[in-house]
Amino acid sequence: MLEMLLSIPGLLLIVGALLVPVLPHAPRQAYMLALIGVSGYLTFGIETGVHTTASLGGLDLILVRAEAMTKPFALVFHIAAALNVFYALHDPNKTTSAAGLAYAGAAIAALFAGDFLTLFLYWELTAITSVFLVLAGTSARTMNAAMRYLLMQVGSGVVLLAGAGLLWRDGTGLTIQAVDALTPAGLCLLLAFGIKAAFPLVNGWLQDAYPEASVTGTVMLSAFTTKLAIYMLALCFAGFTPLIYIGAVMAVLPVFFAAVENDLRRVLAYSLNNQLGFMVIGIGVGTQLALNGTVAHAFASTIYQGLLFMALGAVLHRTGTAKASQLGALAKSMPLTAIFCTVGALSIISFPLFSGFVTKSLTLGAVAKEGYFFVWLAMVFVTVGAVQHIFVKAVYLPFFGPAPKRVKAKEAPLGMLLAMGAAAALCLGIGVYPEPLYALLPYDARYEVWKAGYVLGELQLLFFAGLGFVFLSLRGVYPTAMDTTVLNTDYLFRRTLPRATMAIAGPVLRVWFVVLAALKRSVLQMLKISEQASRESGLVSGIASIGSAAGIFLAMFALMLILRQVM
Amino acid sequence: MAKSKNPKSKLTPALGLRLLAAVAGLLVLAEILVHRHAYFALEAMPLFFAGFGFLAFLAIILGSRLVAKLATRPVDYYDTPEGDA
Amino acid sequence: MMQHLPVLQVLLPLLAAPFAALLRGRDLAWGVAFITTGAAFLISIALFLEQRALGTTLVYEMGNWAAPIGIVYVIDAASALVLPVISGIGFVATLAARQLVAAEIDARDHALFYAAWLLTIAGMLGQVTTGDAFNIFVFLEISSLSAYALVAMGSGRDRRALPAAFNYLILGTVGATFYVIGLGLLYMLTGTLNLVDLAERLPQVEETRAAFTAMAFIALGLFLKMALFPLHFWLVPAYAHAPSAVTALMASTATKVSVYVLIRLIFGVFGVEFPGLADAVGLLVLTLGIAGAFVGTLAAIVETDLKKLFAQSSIAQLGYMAIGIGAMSATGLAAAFLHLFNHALMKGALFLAIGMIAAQAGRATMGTIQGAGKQIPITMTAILFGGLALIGVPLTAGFISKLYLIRALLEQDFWLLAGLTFLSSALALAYVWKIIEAAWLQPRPKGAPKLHETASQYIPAWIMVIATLGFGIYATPLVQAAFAAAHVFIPSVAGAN
Amino acid sequence: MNPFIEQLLGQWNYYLVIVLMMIGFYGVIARGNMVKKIVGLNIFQTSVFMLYISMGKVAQGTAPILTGDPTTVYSNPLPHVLILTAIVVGVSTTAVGYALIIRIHESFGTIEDDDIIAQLDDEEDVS
Repeated sequence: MLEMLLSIPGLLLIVGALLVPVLPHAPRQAYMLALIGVSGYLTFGIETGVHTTASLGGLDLILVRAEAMTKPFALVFHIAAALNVFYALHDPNKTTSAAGLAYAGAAIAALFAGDFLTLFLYWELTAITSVFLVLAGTSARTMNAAMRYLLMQVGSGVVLLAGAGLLWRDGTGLTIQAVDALTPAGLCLLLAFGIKAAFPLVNGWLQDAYPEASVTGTVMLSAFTTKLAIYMLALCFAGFTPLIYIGAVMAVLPVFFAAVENDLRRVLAYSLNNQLGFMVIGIGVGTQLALNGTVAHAFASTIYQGLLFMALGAVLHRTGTAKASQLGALAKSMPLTAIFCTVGALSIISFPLFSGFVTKSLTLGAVAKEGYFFVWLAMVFVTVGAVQHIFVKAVYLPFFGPAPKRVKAKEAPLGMLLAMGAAAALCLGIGVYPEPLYALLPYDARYEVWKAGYVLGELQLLFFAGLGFVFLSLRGVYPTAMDTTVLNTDYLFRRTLPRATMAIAGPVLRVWFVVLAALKRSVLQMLKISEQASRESGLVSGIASIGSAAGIFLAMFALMLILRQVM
Repeated sequence: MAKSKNPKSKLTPALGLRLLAAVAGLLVLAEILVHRHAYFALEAMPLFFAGFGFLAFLAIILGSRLVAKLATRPVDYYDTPEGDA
Repeated sequence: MMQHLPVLQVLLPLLAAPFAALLRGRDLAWGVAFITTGAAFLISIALFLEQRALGTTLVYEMGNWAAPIGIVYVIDAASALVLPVISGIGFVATLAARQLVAAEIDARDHALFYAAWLLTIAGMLGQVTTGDAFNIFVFLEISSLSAYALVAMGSGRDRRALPAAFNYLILGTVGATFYVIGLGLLYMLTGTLNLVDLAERLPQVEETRAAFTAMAFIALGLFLKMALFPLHFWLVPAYAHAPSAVTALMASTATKVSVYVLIRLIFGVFGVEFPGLADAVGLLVLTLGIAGAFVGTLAAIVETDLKKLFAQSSIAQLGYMAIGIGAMSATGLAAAFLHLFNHALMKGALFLAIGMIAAQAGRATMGTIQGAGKQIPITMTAILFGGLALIGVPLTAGFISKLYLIRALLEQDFWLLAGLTFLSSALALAYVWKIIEAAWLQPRPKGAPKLHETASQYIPAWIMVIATLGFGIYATPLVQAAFAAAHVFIPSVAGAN
Repeated sequence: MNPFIEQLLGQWNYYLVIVLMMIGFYGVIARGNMVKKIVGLNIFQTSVFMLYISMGKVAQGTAPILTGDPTTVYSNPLPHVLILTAIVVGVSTTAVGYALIIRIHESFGTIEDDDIIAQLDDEEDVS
């Protein structure tokens, strides 16, 4: 049993998580860190190829298989899990830490799954464990948001199962490999991964559920589900060109929504959405460079996106609100958080010397090399968008901008600072010296980032975008944040769908009730008749029926004789 | 690139603006000295990135205005019991 | 002494009856009845074991007269299976009768009651053991006449017992007389009345119309005695208004004996290949059987008086036995024997339990048992198990017989019939649920008298319940015995059971 | 003689049996009075006795009662014996029937089917 526990990556965390609620606070943190450490060491040692298989009712399952791109994902998942533990040091809530650990374990195990059935198991496990993180939220809307989140996640699992079933039926076997997207099975899988990768029209749950989770919950959520989906898309649909345009739409649209959204954690959720867009574009292009770009970007994004969520989580933790309209001048009371948040922002807008620069450029370069001009232009446009909704809106204004009213705040607790510090260091480290990350990438394709012309172009782009902001605010035209609900694609599931079903169901229900009433009347009628028949004088069990009984007797006799003649 | 508006700090608004202008000038000058390998014709245009950065920012704010008008609802929109799914 | 068992089986109760009639003292007559039925039960078990051990047919010649001339008592696999049922139920019913009779019949008539009681049991045992056709008629009349008297004894408490008994008498006699007419025709054709002899001589004359008419007369007479669907009108009032002990005894045995006699004659004497039997009679029996199943169950759903309710359900269950016979196959016959056996157990349990309630409360209706689940839980649970067995819930004997019945039908490709059988037994759920709901889910009405239960009251019912569950869980010996009985009439094709 | 008459003469006893049987049956079915039903039943049973006895008749055979003279020809004794038993059964059935009728008359005051049914219905309506 122990041998199996250690051989399957992630299982150690899942099973270990069961013990978490039992331990008191301090030893629990140490225990979790130890588990993550051991699991990291074990997973890092796994070479590519199939390791353990099992058979279940005639189906041969590949429990552990490492692909070229599994290692970076596994590594970043472990880093994220560790950062989450530090970040939640102050949080006494046992269920979130246990659920978070199990969630990380499930995601890691899913990375190593070799066939769709095992993947389905862990896929659902991530859904179920992550729901607890959303449920830990404190706002009134948490319960409904959690249920909608669960519906979408489990829905994606079911579609995945359908796809696996179709694959099995076609006889192509269940092992995870490149899938032709235009077959029914392929479409199912694309939709399943698409839901969790926040494709357009099905991304509503990301912006709906993440901001409703608890302070630590959102940080944990932001790391695993979406990146796991990107990993699966990269494995199965690399080079599927329509993905490029899906990615482009995923990248561009959230920029406008993020600009209007007031809750900064929801702004970050939109930003997460457009980062995923970048990765999907990379998968769509499908060249080795593009895939390298996607993996590197996923790696870096998990960290700097996590850092931003941590910083704003700290702000929410200290000030009780994450609304842009209520935040300002926090740098004085939360200096360190401000600095770390700025590092995160610089990374996300791919400012030179920061992690975003060295990773996003790979994808950008791949797209440019393949000659997709409009997609390239969109990606540059989105970078400017990031400047606006992250650098200006989520960092500059709340920390350095004017405070609408006196916001009382203290510096973030030590655990949070440690986590943010480590993440910031990583962002800076990767930005300055990306070689170790490049070594981890699946292919050898490289993109020379440190060319003077390219750096200059990047600096000009970012600086003049900043000037745009200065220009608008000097003219007093820059829009101030208003506290409104920004409609997103989850509107489809929360309003359009219910209204449509009621429109159809209404008349059907009315007809049904009419039929039911008629049915009941006829049954009562029949009962009354048979009630009458079963009285003493009635035929069924009455005494009077002797004359007729004898008559029937004779009739039966005649019948038998006739039957003899007829048959 | 923090443009600090903190009164206590030495940077007064006027000084700040002059600093920004100086950096902008530097970047424009660098454009001439440095050759940039461009994949697309438009990209090869001098100061393309600077102009695009500025205009893109304005376009985003304009776009956000449109979204604000069309796709925003009062804060408690989803809390009203119209059968919140 | 061992070889005299077949005749002792019948003689004992027959002689004990007049003896019981003379004993006027308290419970003396009951004592005689108890001992006699106990002895009869032991004898029947001994016979069963002996027959199973030997594997052949035990023949006992009365007065050492050889077969065609003398009357012989025949114990073969079939009668060996049915005898313990009749005597077993008789014994347990007698055990319960002490309480029931004391409550429902005044002391003066006790002796006579037990005399008639023993006579009806003797008559039934006689019908099963005898190997002579006319002798069957004599025992048939013995048991029927005493049954009419027993039913009429219910008039002490419910005057409707009298017209019910009268109608039962009229129809019973008509049925028996039809049987005699059929016998007469057979005797004219073959010159013999011994069942085995008849079976040998019949093939030469089976093409004649007289033979078929004889078969029609006999079959019809027995249909009526067995209360097959359109001819069942006498059964419900008779069982409903008879004393509770009588209902318990009759419901589990009387009609079953007629089913056995029908099988013995139709399959034993006429044989499956008899011209016109399979298609004319077989078809008729099947249709009447399934019709009876539905009519009985639907009527039971509507019924409020518990005795009437389960009498109606008896008609339905008899329908299933008829279907087993109508299937005209070894499995069908085995299913009929199984259901004959299991139904006796189920109905015994039900009517003994209901008898206890009726004895206390006068009439056992849905009203009397409303909310009784808490007052008399043990008795009500016995009724519950009986009901579940009626539906054919797995782990009860009912399930086993339904299973083989449906299997028999499927073998003959009667798909529709199998479906209908399943549906009608599912329908039975309605009236069982009706009782459960009334007993457990509804509160006890305010003024309702308090029901109480003592061990001596519910033990007989629980003996039957335990038997029902026992044979439901470990049914293999019973199934083998049933198939052995079936193969007496339809020899098993090699391999197929 | 045409075959029909010949057959009729040859088996007149069986026709008689059938006629008696139908008369008896009619009595049971059509008449509401219980006594008439019992009488009908008796007629019906007598027709059966006729059937058995007539089938056992041996030409010039006398009743199967030993006369001591070995040369006498007897009819077939078996049907006679059977019918002896059947007569006993018939008589006892009639006895029980009449006993019931007396008790019914005591408790219902009538022996007409319809009246009894009417009383029972009223009683049922009351309860």
